[in-house]
Amino acid sequence: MKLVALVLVPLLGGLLAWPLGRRRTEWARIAAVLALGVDLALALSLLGPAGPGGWLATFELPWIPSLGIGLRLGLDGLSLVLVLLTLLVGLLAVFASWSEIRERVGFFHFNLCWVLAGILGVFLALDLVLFYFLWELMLVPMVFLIALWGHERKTYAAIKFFLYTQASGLLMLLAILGLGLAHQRAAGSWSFAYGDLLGVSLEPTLALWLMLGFFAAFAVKLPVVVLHTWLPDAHSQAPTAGSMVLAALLLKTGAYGLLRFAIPLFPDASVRFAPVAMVLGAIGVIYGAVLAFAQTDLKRLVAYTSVSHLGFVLLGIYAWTSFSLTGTVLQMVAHGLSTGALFVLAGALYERTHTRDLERLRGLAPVVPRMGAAALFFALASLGLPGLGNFVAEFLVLVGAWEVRPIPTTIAALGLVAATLYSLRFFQRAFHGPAAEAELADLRPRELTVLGAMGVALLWLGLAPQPLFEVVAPALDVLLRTAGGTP
Amino acid sequence: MAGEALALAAVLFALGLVGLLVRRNLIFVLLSLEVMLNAAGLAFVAAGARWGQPDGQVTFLFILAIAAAEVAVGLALVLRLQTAFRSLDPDAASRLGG
Amino acid sequence: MIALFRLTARVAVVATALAVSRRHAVHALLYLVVSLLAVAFSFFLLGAPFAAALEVIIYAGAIMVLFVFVVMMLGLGPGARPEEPRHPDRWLGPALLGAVLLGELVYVLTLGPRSVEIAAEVGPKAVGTALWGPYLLGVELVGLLLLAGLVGAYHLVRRPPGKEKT
Amino acid sequence: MLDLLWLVPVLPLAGFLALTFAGRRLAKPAVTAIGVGSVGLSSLVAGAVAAAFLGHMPPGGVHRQILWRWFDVAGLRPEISLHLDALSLVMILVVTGVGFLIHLYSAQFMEEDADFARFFASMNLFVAMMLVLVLAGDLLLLYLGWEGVGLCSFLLIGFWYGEPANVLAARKAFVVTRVGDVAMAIGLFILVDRLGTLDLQAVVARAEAQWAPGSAAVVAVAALLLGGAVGKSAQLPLQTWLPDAMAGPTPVSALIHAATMVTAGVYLVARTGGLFELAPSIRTAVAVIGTATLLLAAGAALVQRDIKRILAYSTISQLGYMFLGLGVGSASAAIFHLVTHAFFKALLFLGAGAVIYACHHEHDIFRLGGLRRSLPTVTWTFVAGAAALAGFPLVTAGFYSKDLVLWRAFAGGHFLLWGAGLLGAFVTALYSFRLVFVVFWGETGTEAGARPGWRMTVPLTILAALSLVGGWLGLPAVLEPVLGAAEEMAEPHGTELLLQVLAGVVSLGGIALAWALYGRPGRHGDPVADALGPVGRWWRAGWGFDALYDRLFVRPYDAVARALEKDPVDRLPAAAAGLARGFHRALALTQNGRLRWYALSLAAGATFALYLVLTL
Repeated sequence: MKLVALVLVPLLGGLLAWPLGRRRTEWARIAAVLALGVDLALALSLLGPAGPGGWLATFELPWIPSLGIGLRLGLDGLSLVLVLLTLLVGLLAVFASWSEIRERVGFFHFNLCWVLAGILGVFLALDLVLFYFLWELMLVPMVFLIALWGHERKTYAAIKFFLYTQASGLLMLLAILGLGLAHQRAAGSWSFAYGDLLGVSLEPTLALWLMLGFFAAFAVKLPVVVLHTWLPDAHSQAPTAGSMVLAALLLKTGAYGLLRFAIPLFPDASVRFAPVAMVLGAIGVIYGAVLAFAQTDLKRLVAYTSVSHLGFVLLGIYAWTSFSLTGTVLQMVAHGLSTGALFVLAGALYERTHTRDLERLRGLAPVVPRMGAAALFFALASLGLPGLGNFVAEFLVLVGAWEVRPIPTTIAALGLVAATLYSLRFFQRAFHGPAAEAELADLRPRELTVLGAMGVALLWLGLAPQPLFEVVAPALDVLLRTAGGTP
Repeated sequence: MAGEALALAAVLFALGLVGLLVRRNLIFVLLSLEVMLNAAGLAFVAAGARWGQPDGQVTFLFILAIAAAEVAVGLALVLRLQTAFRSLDPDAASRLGG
Repeated sequence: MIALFRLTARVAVVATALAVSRRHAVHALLYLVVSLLAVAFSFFLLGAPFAAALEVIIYAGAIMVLFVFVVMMLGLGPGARPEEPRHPDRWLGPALLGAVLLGELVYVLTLGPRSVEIAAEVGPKAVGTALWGPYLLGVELVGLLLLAGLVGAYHLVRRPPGKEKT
Repeated sequence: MLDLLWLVPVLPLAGFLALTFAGRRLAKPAVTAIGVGSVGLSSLVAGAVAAAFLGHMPPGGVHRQILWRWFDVAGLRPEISLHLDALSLVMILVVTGVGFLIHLYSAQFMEEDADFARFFASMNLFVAMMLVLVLAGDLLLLYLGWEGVGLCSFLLIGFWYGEPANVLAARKAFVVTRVGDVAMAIGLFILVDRLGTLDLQAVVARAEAQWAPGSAAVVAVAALLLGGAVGKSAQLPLQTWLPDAMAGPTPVSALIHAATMVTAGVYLVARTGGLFELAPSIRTAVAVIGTATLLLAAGAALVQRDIKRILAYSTISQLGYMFLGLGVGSASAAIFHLVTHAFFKALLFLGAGAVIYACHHEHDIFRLGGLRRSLPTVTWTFVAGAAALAGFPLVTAGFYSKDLVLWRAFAGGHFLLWGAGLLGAFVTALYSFRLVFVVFWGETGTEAGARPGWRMTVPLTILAALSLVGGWLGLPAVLEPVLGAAEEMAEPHGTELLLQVLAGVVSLGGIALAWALYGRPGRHGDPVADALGPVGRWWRAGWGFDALYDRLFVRPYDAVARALEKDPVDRLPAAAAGLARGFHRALALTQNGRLRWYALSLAAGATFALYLVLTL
């Protein structure tokens, strides 16, 4: 029952924030904060020893029994970590947009809450039809967030984002139906329950095609290189909260989908596909890093760093070893925090200077020293400085991937040099050089709190990530056992 | 016999079509349309005669009515066109640019 | 009497070809009337006297009159100058074709109907029965269509208020 | 007492935190107290730890302090642990001791700077990270310190970031060393994959048990670790960042780019000596790289005009000697040279800093001159440092340590390397006294302005004393239990003595030549550079490595990045959209409002349909 509440609370919070925002804008913000705060407490209360199969909690209610579709939810360590990340980043996103969003505040928070609810649902759903439903649920409010509160090319970005995700989502729907049909043929009854579909034996070619259907949807979200081009536009055009949610959370649904569905449902096909995926991951690391280096738009630069960082995630997922999966989960969390923080900074800079053009930002360190320090910190996190979460994550991913495939791993490791280049270029371009003459306000206490929370979390993940690993480990063990060892 | 009647219908139809495509004057376009409708009616009547059934003539009646209504509206449009564009060339009224 | 039909058909084709190719609208209409009459005659030969009668009355009569009215209202198109009505160039063709049709008609009337028909006659009674039987809905629809045509035509030619003169 | 070991790195770290979060609100004396005091306290604790360690040697000569477990995944359990043995003890004493002296010196040198607090915060963080590096009991923690010092180096090179050249130098230093770091990281992957641990002791033990000498895995690991060391210690082919790193304040150059950070590579190779012993080919490579670097850098130092660049190339060259020592299997000689080098090179940098401080930031040695009269303390301490660098026989520390390295090379049978090292020693003596004679003798150039106060002269004096007597410390004897004793000397004692005499003669010869060329009054210009002509210009440009790398890596990367800037992959969906738009245009053309055109297309369509019906 708690699981249902976990999804319902933000939905209700959003419904409440909308009308309240018409009366007083602060009320909408407070409603959103309260809903997410309550949800966070709820999620924390689910921490505990894992039950059979690694599940911490499950829920089941029939929905369309004749087709075997049910409201099936389940939470294991992996889901829990991502749920906590979602709520944390969601809360920080509300705070980060406190002064940025001034129009249609109620509707903004409605959309924000509903996106978060969709994401939470995706992390919890254990019925494929329900999963698809929630997958689409998180899409629409996100499109609104970009299209209504975005920057100069917001419509273009929103439509591109919508087309990419929608088209790939339909491929996944086809694959879900195909899988359901295969189950019906084999077992004689319809079912879309995750547990039932896990064991379906498929003809290899069919399995490969169905797997590719899932992969397409998740690859667009992740994003895998070649399918990534919606991301720089969406990220750079979205408002700060939108960019945070996109980078920190929405991309993670792709990784989660691969971990939870694409590989366990089609283990053999995934083994065949793994070399391709790992090479794609390595290419993504380098390609994203080179493009990030070339950008002049601050938010686009950060967006391309996401492509690069999630290349590690893809590499780690398809290496499918204990090391790489643990690293992948940590990378998801750490990337969410570091990139989210960079977007907060980019938003703060934009609010003050009204530009995101790196050619025009220069020598800001003496003007806004706190912002400079924060930018340096998160730029270092993004280049993988040891002591911060991203390093441990990338190290574990690369160690795990090395055991499986050394060559793509080596290429990905070179991405660390490229990451240094773009991180330093970003930091030095904006903050170093001859001192700017502008008078700008330094970070305000609210912004400092948001960034400070993210910074402390990154330090914790970098120096003592063990508690996180212990939450995730049972779930990853189950996944590893389900889909066999290293492919 | 019925075959020859159908051939006649086809020739009349083709003549009407050529007129429709070739003439620029809207009056002639409508006129050609009448010829084509008439040819179609002929085909129906011939078919009805071949089988000795009244259905062909019934359909001819319908065509007749349609032709009458069409001509009424069409000629009204011609009048409007003339007042608006001072021309009977339908291309003069092409504002739907591609 | 296949020969009779063929002759009628030739008259129809020639008249139609001339109708669509005349420069002058009134001439074209004259040829078209001939063409319609020829088709009406062929209906008669095909054993459909009711259709033939309607063809003459409605097509060659009513619709053509409508055309003529419109042509007159438009001021006779390109050749708008006053014309010599008795000039043989203008009426000779239609008259000749019409004479052929008249000859056929006289021939048929003197010979008697039985021997002329090519197909078995389907009389007005059978058509009427069919119309009010299975095609009743179609008749109603056609009625509505005609009403719509009437309203539409009226609406279209009505001068917009405020604009008194063209 | 040993349990207080954790305080050694934590104290500077606390200083860093205090200065970062409160530095802007503190008065300068408070900043000085925190910045210098934290390192001073740390050096006192290090001294106490050393006394306790040497007074009561723990079993096995190793003291371990586990602070907490970093993580535990699939059998890999790196710990945040401190590992104290003779090697790390020597290193922490050098880092905290020399570090403290340089901090004290900086208190005056940087006094006028607006960002006083930021400077000390970065310096403290550097000391903390360096201590983590040398105390780490686990290669992953070592890597943390390794990258941490790189970061501080970046921050301090770019300390005066108002100047674009400094910003670029900082970035270059970080990126070039990161190339080496990535190689090292890959080496760590192999270690985890094959040995399942990164614990320093376990790695060496398991490597010896599991890998045959010269097997592919151990060669790969050693080569990759060497890559990291080469980057950090500015050896060929990754040496290009160090001369540019002189953009930082001079105390930074003294601390980071002479005494401590750049020697981290030497430390790493010494620390993982067990692996290098299993990979003899790579160990030879270490010696060859070291020798090549020492010759190249000495040549470059000979023709520089910027006082700090001379010292930078000299540092590269001296690091080459340490690598030579490591490569011929005598880590203790290398570490000995590391320690004496830390003393005399820090001294030389601080002396150079004092000159620069006094002479209005004049870097060109040929515009200086005759400073002997106006800056006596600086002059004599500088001469002591230069003598140590040149290996002036018997009375300087540099003579003993360099001679030990050369002797071990000779004794190991590497005659060619020995000969090259001797040639390097000659050039070293020549360029170090060229510097001394040009700057302190001859006609007066730029007038000395500000006189260095006690906070600058005291560190200079202490370091000068250490540069002279440091050779009698007997460090190799302390280190040999950890680093392994050198093989039994095949040659009789007499040969060693003979070689020492030879080295002394070479050194004195270099100094004499320097006097002949630069010391006598009435000198004009730069005879050596003039004699070398275009070769000299080539050497001055660092043997053209910068230009080469610029062509090979920087520009191609830039070009690729610029070519990709608009993301060519984005053309793909744009092409799909373009296709749809083109299709739309084509269809829209048919929607032209021409009635007869519609009729024609209708007729054509009907005809086509009819044709299909009739033929199919």
